[in-house]
Amino acid sequence: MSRPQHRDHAGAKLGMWLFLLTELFLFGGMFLLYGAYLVRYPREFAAAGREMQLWFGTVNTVILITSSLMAAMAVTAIQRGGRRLAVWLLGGAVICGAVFLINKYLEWSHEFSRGIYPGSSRLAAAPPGESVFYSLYYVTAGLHGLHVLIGSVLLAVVAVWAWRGTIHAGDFAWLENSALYWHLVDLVWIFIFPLYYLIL
Amino acid sequence: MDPNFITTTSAVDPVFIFIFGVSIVLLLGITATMVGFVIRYRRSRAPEPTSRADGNVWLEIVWTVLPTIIVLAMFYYGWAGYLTLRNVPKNAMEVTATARMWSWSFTYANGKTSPKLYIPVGKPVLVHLVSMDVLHGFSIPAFRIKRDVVPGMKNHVWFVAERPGSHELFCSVYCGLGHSSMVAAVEAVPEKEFDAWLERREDDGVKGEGSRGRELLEKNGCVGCHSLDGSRKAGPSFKGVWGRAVTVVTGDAERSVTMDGAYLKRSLREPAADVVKGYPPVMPPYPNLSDDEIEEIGEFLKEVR
Amino acid sequence: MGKDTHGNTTHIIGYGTLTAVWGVLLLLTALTVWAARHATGFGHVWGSLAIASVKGGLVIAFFMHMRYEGRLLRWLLFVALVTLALFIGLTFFDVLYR
Amino acid sequence: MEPTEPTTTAAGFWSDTGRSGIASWIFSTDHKRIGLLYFYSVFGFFLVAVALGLLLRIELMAPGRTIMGPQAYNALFTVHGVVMVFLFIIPGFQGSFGNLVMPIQIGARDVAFPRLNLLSWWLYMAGAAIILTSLFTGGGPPDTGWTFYLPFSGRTGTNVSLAVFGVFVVGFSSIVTGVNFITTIHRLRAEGMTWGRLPLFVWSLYATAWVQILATPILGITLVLIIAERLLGTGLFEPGQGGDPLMYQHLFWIYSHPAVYIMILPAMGVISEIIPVFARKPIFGYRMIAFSSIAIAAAGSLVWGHHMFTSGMSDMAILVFSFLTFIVAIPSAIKVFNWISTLYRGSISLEAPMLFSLSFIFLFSIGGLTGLVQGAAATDIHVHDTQFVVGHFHYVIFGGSGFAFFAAMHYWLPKFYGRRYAEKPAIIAWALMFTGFNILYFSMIVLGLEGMPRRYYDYLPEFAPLNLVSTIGSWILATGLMILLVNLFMGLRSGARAGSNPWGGATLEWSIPTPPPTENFADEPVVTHGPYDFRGTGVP
Ligand code: HEA
Ligand code: HEA
Ligand code: HEC
Ligand code: CUA
Ligand SMILES: [Cu+2]
Repeated sequence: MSRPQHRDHAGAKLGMWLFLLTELFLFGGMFLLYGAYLVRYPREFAAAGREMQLWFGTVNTVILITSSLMAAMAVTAIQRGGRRLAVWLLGGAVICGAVFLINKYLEWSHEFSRGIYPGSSRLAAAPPGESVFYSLYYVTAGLHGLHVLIGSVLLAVVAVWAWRGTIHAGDFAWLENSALYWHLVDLVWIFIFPLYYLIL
Repeated sequence: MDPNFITTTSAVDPVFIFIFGVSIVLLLGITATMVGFVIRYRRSRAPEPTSRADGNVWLEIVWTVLPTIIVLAMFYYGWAGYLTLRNVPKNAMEVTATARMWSWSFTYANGKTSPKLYIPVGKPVLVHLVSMDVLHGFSIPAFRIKRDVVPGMKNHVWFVAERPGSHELFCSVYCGLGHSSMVAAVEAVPEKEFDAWLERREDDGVKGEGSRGRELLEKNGCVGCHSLDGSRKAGPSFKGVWGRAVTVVTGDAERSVTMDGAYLKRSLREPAADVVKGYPPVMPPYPNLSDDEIEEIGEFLKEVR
Repeated sequence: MGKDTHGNTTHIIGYGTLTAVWGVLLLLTALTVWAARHATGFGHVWGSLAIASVKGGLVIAFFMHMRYEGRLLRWLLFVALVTLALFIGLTFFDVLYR
Repeated sequence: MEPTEPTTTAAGFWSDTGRSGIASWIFSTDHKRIGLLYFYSVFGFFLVAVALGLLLRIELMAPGRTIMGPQAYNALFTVHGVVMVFLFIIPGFQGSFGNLVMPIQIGARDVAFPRLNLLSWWLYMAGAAIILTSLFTGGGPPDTGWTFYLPFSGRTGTNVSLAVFGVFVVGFSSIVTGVNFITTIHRLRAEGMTWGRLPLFVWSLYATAWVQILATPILGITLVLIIAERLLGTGLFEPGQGGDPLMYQHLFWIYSHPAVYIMILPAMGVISEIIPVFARKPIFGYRMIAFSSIAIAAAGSLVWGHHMFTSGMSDMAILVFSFLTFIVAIPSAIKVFNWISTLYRGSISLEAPMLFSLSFIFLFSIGGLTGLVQGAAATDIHVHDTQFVVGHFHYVIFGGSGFAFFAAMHYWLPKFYGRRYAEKPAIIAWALMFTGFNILYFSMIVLGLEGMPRRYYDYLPEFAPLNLVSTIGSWILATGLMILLVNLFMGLRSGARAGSNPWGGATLEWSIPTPPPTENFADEPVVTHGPYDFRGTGVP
């Protein structure tokens, strides 16, 4: 292209929001299934929900909310010209993401050791609704975990760019959009948490 | 029979006539207008457009309101007709249709099973739909009825035959290899004949009639995939199968086995272990058949020559 | 509308506001856990969903800057949420009446 | 499949020498090059699937085995459906003509995210490659039907998981295009290009893009769940494990019904472009047509349940979905009436694009009216899963979207190649296709009414005569399509030059040189009149 591409910050943000909406619908499909099966198996869902490890869920909620805060502050920091601060904050958010995943790993290993996983003999013997509950949980949380992973990588890359100065107070669309993505990941978890861990 | 008796056919056909009638009028009207305009205003006759009109509020209102009225009428009749299909008459006779890959079997109140659906003329029939494996569809075009047969779900249809005759029952939902051969006959017979049939034990000429083995084959849908007359269906025919050497694929290796009691049992318990060469591994396992029952099947197979 | 949506996000949200929102989010988390522990019956499914919605609203409004965005983005979000609600709602015409 | 450069008219965007050879195409971010890439890939898959369709017809020519066994037949209609739907008609308009024309029509230099645009083509090709791989590896081509209904698709031994994954990737590409187009239409309109002056093709793409981004993710999760079901045994739709097969159908159709409007809306946009140009008269009811595109997209997202009338869904849901289905018919009717009014007192020239457009109206009306038969609860019970449905959707998909695609090829490709095709063979091809089409698919409608189910490899003797007629129709159609292709591509290579405005159109793409330069516009245009204001555009 011979002519300079003009930078369209608002356009980039519009595109990002549209994409976030598609992510919302991806999880929306899982929430739809959840609702339908909750109506059918209220008792089994409650029984299965009691087996979930509330402690892990709560800690992970706090971690994600905190990392979301850091991502939001990073945007403020870059707007105010505090590039170094932004890099630190982003680093913090990434670490939170990693801790979240480690927690998830520990939680899942524990569940597996108790024989709670799709197709396990324990679930095959349990009432059918419980197996549905855990299958929904594994697919939803697995998908969410994948998003945490992608989001962490994204934030890490953006942090490097901010460090190098490619991202600065004049052009921070990438940072802003990655933060938006990270908030979406948080947002989805905010709904997963009560639906799966608190349904007593 | 009650003359103003509502049958499923008489509930659905008027809706067809109404919708098709309106549609044909619309289609002809639209096409005629279009072709008329094209002829009248073709460029050789009308070198320049004689109007620059680009809209008219009243016309727009007309062709928003008009279709609305038309479609609401169609919706209403469609729904009313459908309600008839769902309101089962109280005195209906109950039959259970069991669908499996790829055969039908019908069970009557007295426990009799049959691969054909016999029904008495003039008496509403309520059919309960049961699937042993995947989705199937219970469809009898002659009576305008259709309902999916969903595993783990209670579905039903009802219909009534006005006169004697035989009709086809199709499996309407795609269910794999033998989908198109999952066709059964519906025989509407006078009530007396039907009652007699219901009490009789079957005898259609093949050896081993009335044996438990044959009943088991029919009840479990084996005959949907294995013929008794040597023709090839989804699986090898049972004709002359006993004692014959068959080439099977075990894992990746081919070997030869003789059809005997042990092999029959393995075929039923772990059909995927030895797969007859040239056939797809689609036979389901039958953990519910007891050893005794398998033996009876074996006894019957010996007879099928 | 046309090109009236040009221009960058000039609004900067202060650290104080963000931290306050964070605090409220943590409080709400505590509340929902507490409620789940102590409430009985299925009414609390709606309760915890309501709390989650408030939390989600806060994240969208402040962390995601929606409070300070133009009409267009708000409309997008609104349309999407309504559509999702309709998808779920219409499915329930089947689920609830079967 | 690499587009061949017209040797003598090497000009405009063809002569952009950033890179050379094939790299100048497959790494180009120019919307016109990406448009042509899409066009050739999409059309290539169309030809493959068409060949499969012909094989299907040959098998059905007579009862019993004709040329293949049941397994092959089942795989064939599955692959035919999957390729036609996911690789041809859904990405078709957006990817090819949307990319080629839309940015020019709104007076932009390119789309909002040119690199994402290229990514979307790559994703499309990757998904297509995965789908094709699935045919030749593992358990062989999937045999589930394009609807992948569980629990069957969870149990069959064929290569369903890989094919489904390919569709997932294609869906992602569709989302990327949708995001790109909405942003482009919001952000990059030239000065004076108000929403009220947007060409109707752009309006239809805008509505389509919304359907794409709001419905496709649901397909995404549905496909993920099929794979989970097969690989992890999640059992979410497996009755034995507490699942409900009907929930799968809900999820699938929440996407796949709106998807049929992804297929038809841009086609309607094309028709709305062509009819006023060839009648040389402003389109009648611009606002209503634009609005009805949005209305179809919105209401069309809420009617998916009409595919499930016999499934055992609750009667309440049938009431609601049947009602909503009829509501979507209204905006379609509005469009048809407005198109016809546009002809009134115009000056109509019957060239190939116009012939295809007028036959679109006829065929789409038949397709749509048979749709009404299926929307009514009572009648759908009889025709559901019969050849009637097959007839219906070929009328709307092929008679509608397909014919509009051919119209668009004749209408726009000369603009990008700088050369024209011969008119006579184009008209002969059209006549053959139109005749063959009706013979082929009208027979199916009748067969369906007589009760012949769909996806039937074998059928009863009483259905034989009409099946034979139908197969003969497919050969007539095929002959026409061959003539069309040969004529079009010979013309584009070496036909007469097309001026910058061969048809006398008033939208922006006709105001720039032929073929368009890489930058489209030397200076950003300022739009001062509507898209169908033909005063001032000379006679071609
Ligand atoms: C391009 C694709 C396309 C389009 C545009 C449509 C348009 C419509 N479709 Fe179709 N449909 C499919 C593709 C499409 N469909 C496919 C692929 C399937 C099968 C899927 C499968 O199972 O494999 C299907 C199946 C299908 C079914 C399920 C059938 C079954 O399985 O039992 C139904 C049921 O309601 C239906 C209805 C409609 C309706 C009401 C419209 C309406 O939008 C039509 C509106 C148009 C008109 C009404 C005609 C034009 C207007 C006039 C002529 C003016 C006069 C009109 C009035 C006064 C009303 N379609
Ligand atoms: C865009 C959509 C589209 C298009 C254009 C077509 C086009 C055709 N389809 Fe269709 N079809 C579907 C989408 C489409 N189809 C779908 C979604 C299904 C449902 C699948 C399912 O049930 O899961 C289906 C199912 C379907 C069936 C039903 C199978 C069954 O239920 O048993 C049949 C049967 O005849 C059929 C036939 C045809 C034919 C003959 C064509 C003709 O249009 C083809 C016309 C042929 C030509 C015009 C020939 C041109 C020839 C050449 C150019 C030569 C090329 C040669 C080489 C490449 C070597 N199709
Ligand atoms: C879904 C179709 C299907 C059903 C139902 C079915 N089978 Fe089969 N059967 C097959 C196929 C296909 C084969 C060949 C491949 C294989 O060996 O697995 C086969 C193989 C066999 C064999 C080995 C045949 C030989 O020639 O070596 C026996 C015995 C058998 N089936 C018995 C039965 C019995 C008894 C039943 C019912 C209780 C039954 N089958 C139900 C499809 C089916
Ligand atoms: Cu059983 Cu199709
Ligand atoms: Cu539909």
